[in-house]
Amino acid sequence: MKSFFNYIAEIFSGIWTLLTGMKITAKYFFTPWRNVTQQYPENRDTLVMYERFRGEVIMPHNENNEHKCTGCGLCENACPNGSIEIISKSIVNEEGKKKRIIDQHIYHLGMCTFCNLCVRACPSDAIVMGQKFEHAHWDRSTFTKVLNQPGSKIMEGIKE
Amino acid sequence: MAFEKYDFTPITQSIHQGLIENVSPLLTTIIEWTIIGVLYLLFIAVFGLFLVYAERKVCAAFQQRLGPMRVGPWGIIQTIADFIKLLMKELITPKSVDKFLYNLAPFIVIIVPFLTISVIPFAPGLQSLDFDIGVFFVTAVSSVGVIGVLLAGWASNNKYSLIGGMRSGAQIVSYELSVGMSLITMVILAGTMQVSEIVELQRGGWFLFKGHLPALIAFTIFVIAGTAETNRGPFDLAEAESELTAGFHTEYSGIKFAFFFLAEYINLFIVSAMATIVFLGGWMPFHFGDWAAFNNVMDFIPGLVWFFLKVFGIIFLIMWFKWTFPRLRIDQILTLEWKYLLPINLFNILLMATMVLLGWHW
Amino acid sequence: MTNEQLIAHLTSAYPDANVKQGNQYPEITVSHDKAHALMVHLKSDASLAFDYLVCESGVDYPAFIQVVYHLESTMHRHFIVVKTNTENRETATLETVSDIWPTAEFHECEIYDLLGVTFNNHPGLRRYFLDDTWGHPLRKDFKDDIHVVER
Amino acid sequence: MAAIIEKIITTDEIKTDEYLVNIGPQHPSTHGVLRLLTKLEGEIVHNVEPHIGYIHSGIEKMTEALSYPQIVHLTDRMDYLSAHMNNEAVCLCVENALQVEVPERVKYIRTIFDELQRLASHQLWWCASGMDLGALTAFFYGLRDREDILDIFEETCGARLTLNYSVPGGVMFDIHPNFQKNVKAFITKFRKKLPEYDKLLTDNIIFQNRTKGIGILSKEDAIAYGVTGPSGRASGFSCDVRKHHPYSAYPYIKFDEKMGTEGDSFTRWKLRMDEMWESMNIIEQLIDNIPEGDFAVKMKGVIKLPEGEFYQRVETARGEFGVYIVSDGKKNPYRVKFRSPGFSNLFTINHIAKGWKIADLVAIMATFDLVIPDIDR
Repeated sequence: MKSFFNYIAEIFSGIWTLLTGMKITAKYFFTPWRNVTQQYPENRDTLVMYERFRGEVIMPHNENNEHKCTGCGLCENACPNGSIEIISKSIVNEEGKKKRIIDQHIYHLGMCTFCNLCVRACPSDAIVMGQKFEHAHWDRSTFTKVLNQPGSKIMEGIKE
Repeated sequence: MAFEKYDFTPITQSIHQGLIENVSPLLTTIIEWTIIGVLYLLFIAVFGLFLVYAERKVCAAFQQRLGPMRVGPWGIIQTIADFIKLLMKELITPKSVDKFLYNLAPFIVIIVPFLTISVIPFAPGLQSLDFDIGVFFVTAVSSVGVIGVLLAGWASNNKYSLIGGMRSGAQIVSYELSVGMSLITMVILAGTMQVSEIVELQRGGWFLFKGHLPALIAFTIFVIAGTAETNRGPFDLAEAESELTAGFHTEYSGIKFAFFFLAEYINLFIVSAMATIVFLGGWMPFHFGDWAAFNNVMDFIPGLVWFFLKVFGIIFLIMWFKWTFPRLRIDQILTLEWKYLLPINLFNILLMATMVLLGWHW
Repeated sequence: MTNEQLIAHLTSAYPDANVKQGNQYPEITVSHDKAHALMVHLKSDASLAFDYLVCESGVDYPAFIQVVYHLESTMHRHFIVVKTNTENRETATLETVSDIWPTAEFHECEIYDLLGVTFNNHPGLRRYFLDDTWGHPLRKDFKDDIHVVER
Repeated sequence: MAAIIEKIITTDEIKTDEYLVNIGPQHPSTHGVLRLLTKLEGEIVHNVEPHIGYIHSGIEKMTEALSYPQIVHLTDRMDYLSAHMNNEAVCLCVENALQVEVPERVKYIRTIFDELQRLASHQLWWCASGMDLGALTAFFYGLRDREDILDIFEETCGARLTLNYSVPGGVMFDIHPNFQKNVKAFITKFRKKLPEYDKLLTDNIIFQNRTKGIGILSKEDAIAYGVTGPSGRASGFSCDVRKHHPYSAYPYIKFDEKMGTEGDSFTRWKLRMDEMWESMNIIEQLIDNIPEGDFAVKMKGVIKLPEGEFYQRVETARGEFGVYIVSDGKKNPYRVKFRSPGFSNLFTINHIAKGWKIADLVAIMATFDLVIPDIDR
């Protein structure tokens, strides 16, 4: 007889646990304003990434088309994947001295793992992490970028 | 009564009269059959697509998502787009399948809802077959579907499919019993197996209320067993995604897959419709005792609306099960049937019989 | 036991093994033919009871391949490093310890795969990660012109 | 007729064959590219042979060509759900080798991140296991709550999954000004959400039947097979590195090592749920007391480890993670070995799953919380 009551009790406790579960899902069903889905391309205007977000490596230029990169190559050394290549050239400055400056700061976005080591390595804060994250593209060759803009110069007062 | 004005009998009768006066009786039958066939085909296609959409939206709401939103406003033509995609897909037949049975299986599966839907009374006068053994017909025909599932599992020459098919076989054979028995319980109360008459008998009150305790037990069991019979979660072992990838329809693609998919949803409709008819009074409006004003208002809502409201209520309940519970294991499914549902059901039949004999029902 | 006690105990118990205090843990270096017997003792000796093989790794040195066992006792909570060298690199062979610690079975498969050390009496030595067309990539002389690009 | 049946039964003429099923490499419940060569008889599992290596990335070989800060960022990619713990292990190993004492602030930050990462990992485990057992809604609830932690990570260190937050000598950035506020808000919120997890699954009768008494791993076997982490502790194997070999800020705080005794799937499940509560306790002890100071010590531009061997153990969300560095005094290590918890945990599956059904095999795998890149490395 005891086992019979156990049997009945088992059924009711079982149904009770099922109903508590259903209560949870029902709670969310009937409160649709709590939905967490973000309609991504539509909310693009209001979408703000966190300031530290690591989207890509960029080299900020000021209004005179000047950057801070000296072409020292520390970021190239720090990069674990070889996604940065520094091509430097030597010029003769006004004082008649030979000087090596940056020609092209090549950045392979396709190989980058966004580890931030290059930004840490940079002594003159020439490169920073950008917030852009929509990198998808039809053509792989567009992932190879030259970070210093054409015709840009190094800022005054950046130590070699 | 007021809702009698929504009776479809005059319309169908006038069509029949018009045809029989103008053409020969044979042609009349043929034309009527064609019309009915096309109507059912349309209904199944449209309602199936709608149910797929509803399922996606309902499950999204349970999961705090939005569901399909891209194709059309609120994604309403998403399923149509999916259906077109499935139609245009290549029908891949794997190399070493049993070709005949492999191709036959989806058709057997899709035939079942077409057969069973014929006895469903949607509204007064809107029913194509009115057997005196309607309830029996539904239980008999719905078990044909398992043959299709078994064939699909076996003919696919895939071990996952085979396991899925065998699970489905074991499961449906067991749960058939519960579905049948809970219907028998209600047949005892009704005293008839004719579907239209069962609905008509609930004019004074739904059987769920008339038969109180045993009817409630029977209803619960019917919903559980019906969920299991349609292979839906938490009883979706035959296609248990995390175990068998897709179970018996792993190897099917394109429209053949769509047949399995559609059949599942139409079966869902049929189970809900049967529950509505037998327990919730079919297209009968909801009446409350002596509240004449309330009852009159209820009567103004057409029977068709009542029917679909109730059906959607039960479909929602079954979806709610699916999106809340984890899946059972195969032996637990059989344990649930043979150790719990069946004994309770047998006891319930006895209870109901005693009640009807002593006139304890309302 | 503290590290000092452990070293003292091990030195007296295993005179032919080289016991010293490493950077963090006591280390025993033992020749490959005595390694298995030593490790059976390390587990069965009640005062040591090293029942948990934390890590088994192989290191490729120019003359031999060293297999390093990091052992811990779940009872006494002391930790020890056992090192043993294969005779040579070409036919690097060691006795399996999977009969002592079942987990070694899988670590040894990994070492066999990546460093090419064959373990005798191993229940199912097979390559876990790579197929037979590969060499043993963690060896220092491994050259793969197709998959590895030097920059 | 009866005689024929009798004959068939007695002479074993009805034979059911064992058959092989490849569960994986592409299978919903293997959580990655893992192949389980499973020998079945009907639904009963007779033998499971895990085949790995489909996403072997050769991290150990790659590290031999990289400097130590660069190695740290590679460890993100092994157990991506315990990225910060993996980072920390390498950093601690390097710091120990160089005898560098990191500031107290760093220790606190690292420990908070450890526990946040553990919470995030357990949330993902919870939802993925729920999905394995057929409760699809659980999947979305778990991911929904994990999103909050990932936002906290993103705000402070700019990445959500592959954090690379620890560097030898400290952490990469100081914590964001909003960090403490957000973490506290998250804890308050999650303390309300976690009981829902229990109501939805843990207390559910179907779920309990699916997991209770299934896949029992004894304490002796757990030690012998080196099963660590929540899976090992569920068997009664006290293996919490945070407790036995405390690192970072773990010596300063009070916390319980959650232990189980049964060693079945349900205990493993319950233990992880308990660990989530414990992680929240740990974070609450630390979050208000982060000392002021530097977030990193100044390290040399090129970090060279002294000659020798170094081993560091940390507790990740899956178990004991070990880094074994052999250095020859150069800026690149001579050899790095990662002792990953998933590797040892995975290979017990044959031992445990034998004799259970396929559905149980899935449940066992779910409660072992496997991350395949952790196994393949």
